[in-house]
Amino acid sequence: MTRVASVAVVVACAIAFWQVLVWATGVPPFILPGPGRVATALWEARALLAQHFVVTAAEVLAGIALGSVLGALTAVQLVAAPRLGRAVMPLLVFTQAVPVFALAPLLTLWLGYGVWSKIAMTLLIIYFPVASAFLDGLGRTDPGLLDLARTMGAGRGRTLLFLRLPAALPAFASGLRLAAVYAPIGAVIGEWVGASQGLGYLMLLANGRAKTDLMFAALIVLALMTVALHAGVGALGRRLDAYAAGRREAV
Amino acid sequence: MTRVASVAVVVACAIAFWQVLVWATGVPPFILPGPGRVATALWEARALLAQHFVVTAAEVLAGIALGSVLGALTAVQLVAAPRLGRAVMPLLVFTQAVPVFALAPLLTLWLGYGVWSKIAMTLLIIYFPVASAFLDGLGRTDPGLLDLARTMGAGRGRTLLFLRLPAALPAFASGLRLAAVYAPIGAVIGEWVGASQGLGYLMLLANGRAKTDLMFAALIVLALMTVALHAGVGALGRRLDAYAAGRREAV
Amino acid sequence: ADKVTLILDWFVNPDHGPIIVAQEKGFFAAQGLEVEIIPPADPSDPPKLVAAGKADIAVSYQPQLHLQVHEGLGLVRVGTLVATPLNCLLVLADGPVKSIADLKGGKIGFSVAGVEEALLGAVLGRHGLSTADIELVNVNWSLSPSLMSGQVDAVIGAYRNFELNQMDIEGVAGRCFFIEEEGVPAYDELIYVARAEGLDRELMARFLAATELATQYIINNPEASWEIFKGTAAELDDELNRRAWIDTLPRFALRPAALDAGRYARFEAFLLEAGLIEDARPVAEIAIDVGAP
Amino acid sequence: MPPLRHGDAARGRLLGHGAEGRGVTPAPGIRIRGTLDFGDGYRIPGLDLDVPAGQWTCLLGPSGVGKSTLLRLIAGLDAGGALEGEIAASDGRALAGRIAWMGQSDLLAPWLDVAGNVGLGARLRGERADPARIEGLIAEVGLAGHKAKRPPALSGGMRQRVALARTLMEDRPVALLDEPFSALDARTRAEMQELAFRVLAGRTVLIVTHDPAEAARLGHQIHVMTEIGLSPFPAPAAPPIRPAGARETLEAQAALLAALRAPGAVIEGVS
Amino acid sequence: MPPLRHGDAARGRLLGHGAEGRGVTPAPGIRIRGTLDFGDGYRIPGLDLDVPAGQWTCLLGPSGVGKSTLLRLIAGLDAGGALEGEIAASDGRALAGRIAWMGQSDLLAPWLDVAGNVGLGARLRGERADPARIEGLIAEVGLAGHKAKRPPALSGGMRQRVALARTLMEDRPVALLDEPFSALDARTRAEMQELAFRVLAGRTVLIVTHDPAEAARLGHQIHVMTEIGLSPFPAPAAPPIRPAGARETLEAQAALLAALRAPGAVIEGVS
Ligand SMILES: Nc1ncnc2c1ncn2[C@@H]1O[C@H](COP(=O)(O)OP(=O)(O)OP(=O)(O)O)[C@@H](O)[C@H]1O
Ligand SMILES: Nc1ncnc2c1ncn2[C@@H]1O[C@H](COP(=O)(O)OP(=O)(O)OP(=O)(O)O)[C@@H](O)[C@H]1O
Ligand SMILES: [Mg+2]
Ligand SMILES: [Mg+2]
Repeated sequence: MTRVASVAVVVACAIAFWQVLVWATGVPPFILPGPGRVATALWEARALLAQHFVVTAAEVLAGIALGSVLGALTAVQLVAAPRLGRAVMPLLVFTQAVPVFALAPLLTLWLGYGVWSKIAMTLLIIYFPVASAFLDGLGRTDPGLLDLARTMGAGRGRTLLFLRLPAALPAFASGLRLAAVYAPIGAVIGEWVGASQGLGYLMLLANGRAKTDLMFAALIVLALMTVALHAGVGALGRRLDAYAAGRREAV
Repeated sequence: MTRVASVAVVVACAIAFWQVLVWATGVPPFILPGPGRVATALWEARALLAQHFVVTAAEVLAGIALGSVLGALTAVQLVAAPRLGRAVMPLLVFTQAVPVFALAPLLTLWLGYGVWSKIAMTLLIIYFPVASAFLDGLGRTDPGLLDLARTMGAGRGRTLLFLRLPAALPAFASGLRLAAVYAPIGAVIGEWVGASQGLGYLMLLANGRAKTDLMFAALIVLALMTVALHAGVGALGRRLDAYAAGRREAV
Repeated sequence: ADKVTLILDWFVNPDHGPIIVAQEKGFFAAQGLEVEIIPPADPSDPPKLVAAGKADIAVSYQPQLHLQVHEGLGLVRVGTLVATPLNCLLVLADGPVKSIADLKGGKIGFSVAGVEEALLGAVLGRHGLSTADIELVNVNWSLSPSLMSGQVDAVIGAYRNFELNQMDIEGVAGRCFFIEEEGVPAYDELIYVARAEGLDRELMARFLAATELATQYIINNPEASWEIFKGTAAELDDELNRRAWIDTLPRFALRPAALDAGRYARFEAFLLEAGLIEDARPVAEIAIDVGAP
Repeated sequence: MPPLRHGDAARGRLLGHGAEGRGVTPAPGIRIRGTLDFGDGYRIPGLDLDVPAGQWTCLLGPSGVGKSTLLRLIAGLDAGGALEGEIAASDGRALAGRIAWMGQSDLLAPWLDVAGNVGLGARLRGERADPARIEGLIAEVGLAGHKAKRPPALSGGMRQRVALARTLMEDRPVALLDEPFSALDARTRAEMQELAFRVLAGRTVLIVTHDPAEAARLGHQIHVMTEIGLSPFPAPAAPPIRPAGARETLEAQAALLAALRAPGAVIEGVS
Repeated sequence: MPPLRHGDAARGRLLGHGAEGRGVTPAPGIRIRGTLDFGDGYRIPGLDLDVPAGQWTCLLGPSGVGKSTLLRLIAGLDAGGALEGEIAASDGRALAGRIAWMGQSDLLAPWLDVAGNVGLGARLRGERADPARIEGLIAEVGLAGHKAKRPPALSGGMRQRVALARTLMEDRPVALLDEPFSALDARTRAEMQELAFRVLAGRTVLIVTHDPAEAARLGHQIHVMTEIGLSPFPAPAAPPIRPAGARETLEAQAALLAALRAPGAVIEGVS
């Protein structure tokens, strides 16, 4: 209740700040439209926005699911084979530094202009934060527990599965929280690479037609989706945190 | 020594894989040039690449410095005022969801076409991972230590400074590692917004003119910079980890 | 000297020949102008920045200008850089698309969003098709690669002076359907736009005079002007730019300041008919002749 | 050079911080009344404990009965159980801010060295800790040669002594000590008992221990806590701190041990 | 319903896992020779310890002297010091894989409940733990009513008992116990001693303790470790486990205590 209230206050402040910014700096509406104009666009284009939203949301969800699974698997793999891991890590970082537009032709060549190139882009973008955060967590297990596992004659794999992994769940949750924020951006970029629907496509189109208010309306829908995702993943993360700390009876 | 050797092996494998990929899929050179072509371009354009590299590197370093400081301050601020924090967090997520190209005109309007808009873009991109990871870490202090601090009559601020903060250094390091990977991408995107120098400018130019080999050469320079940054930040991170765990005498 | 900030539509390329030459040969300086040239990455930004007063002149496109004026950007065309359309509907020379009618059910890629739908609608309409018969795909960063690799059947928004050469260099021949031959009213591909409010006509006139001189110099000295152009930055000296330079030469407006009012009126009418604008504005709100008394 | 080890540390030095020496407010007594409810059906009703001002009260009892929980509640911390009733100081003022709490685990900050951990309280309150006093206490707990070590490089007993020194640094009228000497060998334990008794002279101390000898040596009062409540156990007549080998102490210790081993004997007085 | 608490747990039941009952290889003795070097100038030269096969050997000594370090080294773990010398099993085979180690802290996995922690070893080895045996051991350590609790909801002594049960689950010929009963009250401690002695019958046990009574009760051998080496202390003649109140035990306890309090007396035999 107070939480909802304080969020409401902050949102109201943000909107007020936006309005004041527009007034005070005199920034023209074709660069930054005021909240009123954007609200109007939101309302008038609601059907259009809804239609493109559904497409992007589907891409985002699929991308998050695949990306976090792949990221987690990568982290686990790197920890399971640490020498390989240390050698492969630079390569992984290397691939992360490749900007989208260099990949764009390759992605479309192999995956076409359908939904798969967007999912791939989302996946590519969230894969690294998830893998990196999880990897960090897997490396920070209580050394006492690892000592114990050693004396118990535990294999590397089982130690990973039964000790490192549960202990790293909060770090995994950290990675997921980042993933939730970046996944929508990934999908939008995927749509810029080539698309005929989705919020990213709509934004680009609106931008090209100088319909900045429609672009911002699409952007707000996108941002709200991100906030919702982040909140959802945050709730999951709190459960994982509680589980790893032994504060709950079940996940 | 073995570390260097294993990295060398992995790099060699990656290059071989790249070559095989090019041969096997018959992907045309204007989409993915083979390693040989790119190596040639790297060598022939070395002066050009070096010149643009310096520009981008400077932007990246400035962006990292500012972004991580701001990110850390934000996390600390959010923890220092947790009710405000919970309310502001969605807003922060919201801003992260705004794609660059919506901001680009605003950035150039306010910061011009100079180096500042690139630094701002880098900062914007790394700010959130740093803040988010650090925030997660600040929230995971040993509850026993916090209990102790309470009985000692510690103020919220000092508990934050002397207990939460040092305990969260490993999480901060996690954030920094991500920042190191994203900062170069941030600078490149900043250059796409409008620039006449830098690796991002060079890439886009090369891409637009179908000089795919030059584009990939620039990309490799960028990726190497990222790997070096990541390694440097990784070393710093290991010191922070050791410090927080009490494994070293000094940072 | 008066300072002038000029934003190009994109990175420096042969389309900007007169501007670069005017700068390098000192024609701007001779007009008492100190011109700062800024290349952006996103062609939709420059008009906005000029309208916002962040720059004085932008290189933009006539079709976009119409839309922008209707969206309230407060811009006018003050001069012309390239006086013919460069845009073409590009297909593979030895591909399955022999005529525009073959595009039925195919995919057409575009890059800069805006008027492509209208242009395509006109072109397709002449061949008994409509935009409902094709799928429009935004291929943003890879116009010719997406065509060469067979991802799309055609692309619109390709420049006849570039993409054709580019594909030729890659060993894949392309074929252009010139859109002004297919029912689209002829227009100025590249124009100079400035803020309508408080327009300094005299300054614009001096600017255009300098580019006019530069254009004539280019026509008169194609080789020497190429040397000047490629000398401004190492990354400009390549095969593609050399070829494009030759192909672009005849398309530069020889009289940059001259306004063909009918051309703007016709295009306005064309957009109105295509449903992209809701009313027709008088030409004076879109384009002016800065030298007119 | 070999660091100072157990035995060669400068121990004898009397620190100038007896109860009267510093501006500590007079120690209050603590009164606890009510039902301790652990929320899972386990309740200790009719809890009734008076911790007299300025004295040592020892609390013994089976593992898991709720001793630590009680201490945490008095310290104002969240605990495994809740007290339906009252915890009050005899002078009517709030207890908060007047308690030094030493938990059952050492709770050392791994990144701080021994000196840093001992001085933590002052630092957390923004006060300037007297470095001489920190040094003195570290020497008194026998860690003079280990001042710059961090917790992971200390043995279990050394860590416990750091936690003890940290607690003694807190100049508070009330001290709650939860098994403060459990990880120490007999000799060090005796020395630490003496140190604590000296430093905490005049303070109200509630100490949990499993060692009947400790209770017999230190307690003005001794209470045994069981699942059904608290029962007092008679402390030796001599005032603490009592000589470890004294006959009366040994007898009390033996009786207490017997009572603890056969719970029925203790609980008689309660139910 | 009120959970089972201390005292009402089903304790008496004898678990069918004496030394002979299961297929454990005969327990080897352990021989330790060499210099313990702590790297900061502190060294214990001439360390010489024989842990006889199938017997209980008790190790006492001042806090920080190196007892836990020695146990960790025998267990094959990284430790604060290194042994320049040898640690060998009397049967000539490697020790690795034949040791059950109970560390000084409880090392419970917070996300596993009591049963999960007790069965951790089998799980980590990919074996199927006998649930009846887990249940039985949990009941024997008095935690039958707390089986589903996670470590943060347990008291310190309960956590230690979980760690003990986990160690006893490991059917290993050698057990290294580092202060395994330090957090327990007298009665529970006696019961746990009896339980451990029963379950570990026939195994080679090296136990670190600070409690002379414990050493006097459990040890076939007693050794006191100091900064200059190890010295044996005579154990009572009666075989362990000895009655806690027996005269001989009490006398040995008192002598040991005296020796520990006045180190000179013990060290005589060494230097
Ligand atoms: N991880 C470590 N790194 C460096 N030094 C260590 C480490 N662990 C212990 N030490 C040092 O080794 C010495 C012996 O420690 P150890 O834990 O073996 O003592 P202990 O005899 O078990 O003492 P206690 O009875 O207090 O548990 C101590 O001086 C300690 O400072
Ligand atoms: N955080 C917690 N959440 C839930 N229950 C808890 C928590 N902490 C303790 N308990 C329960 O409260 C009871 C009392 O625990 P407490 O720690 O007070 O025991 P204790 O008397 O100090 O025992 P010990 O001598 O073993 O330290 C136990 O049954 C325990 O399971
Ligand atoms: Mg307790
Ligand atoms: Mg120890």
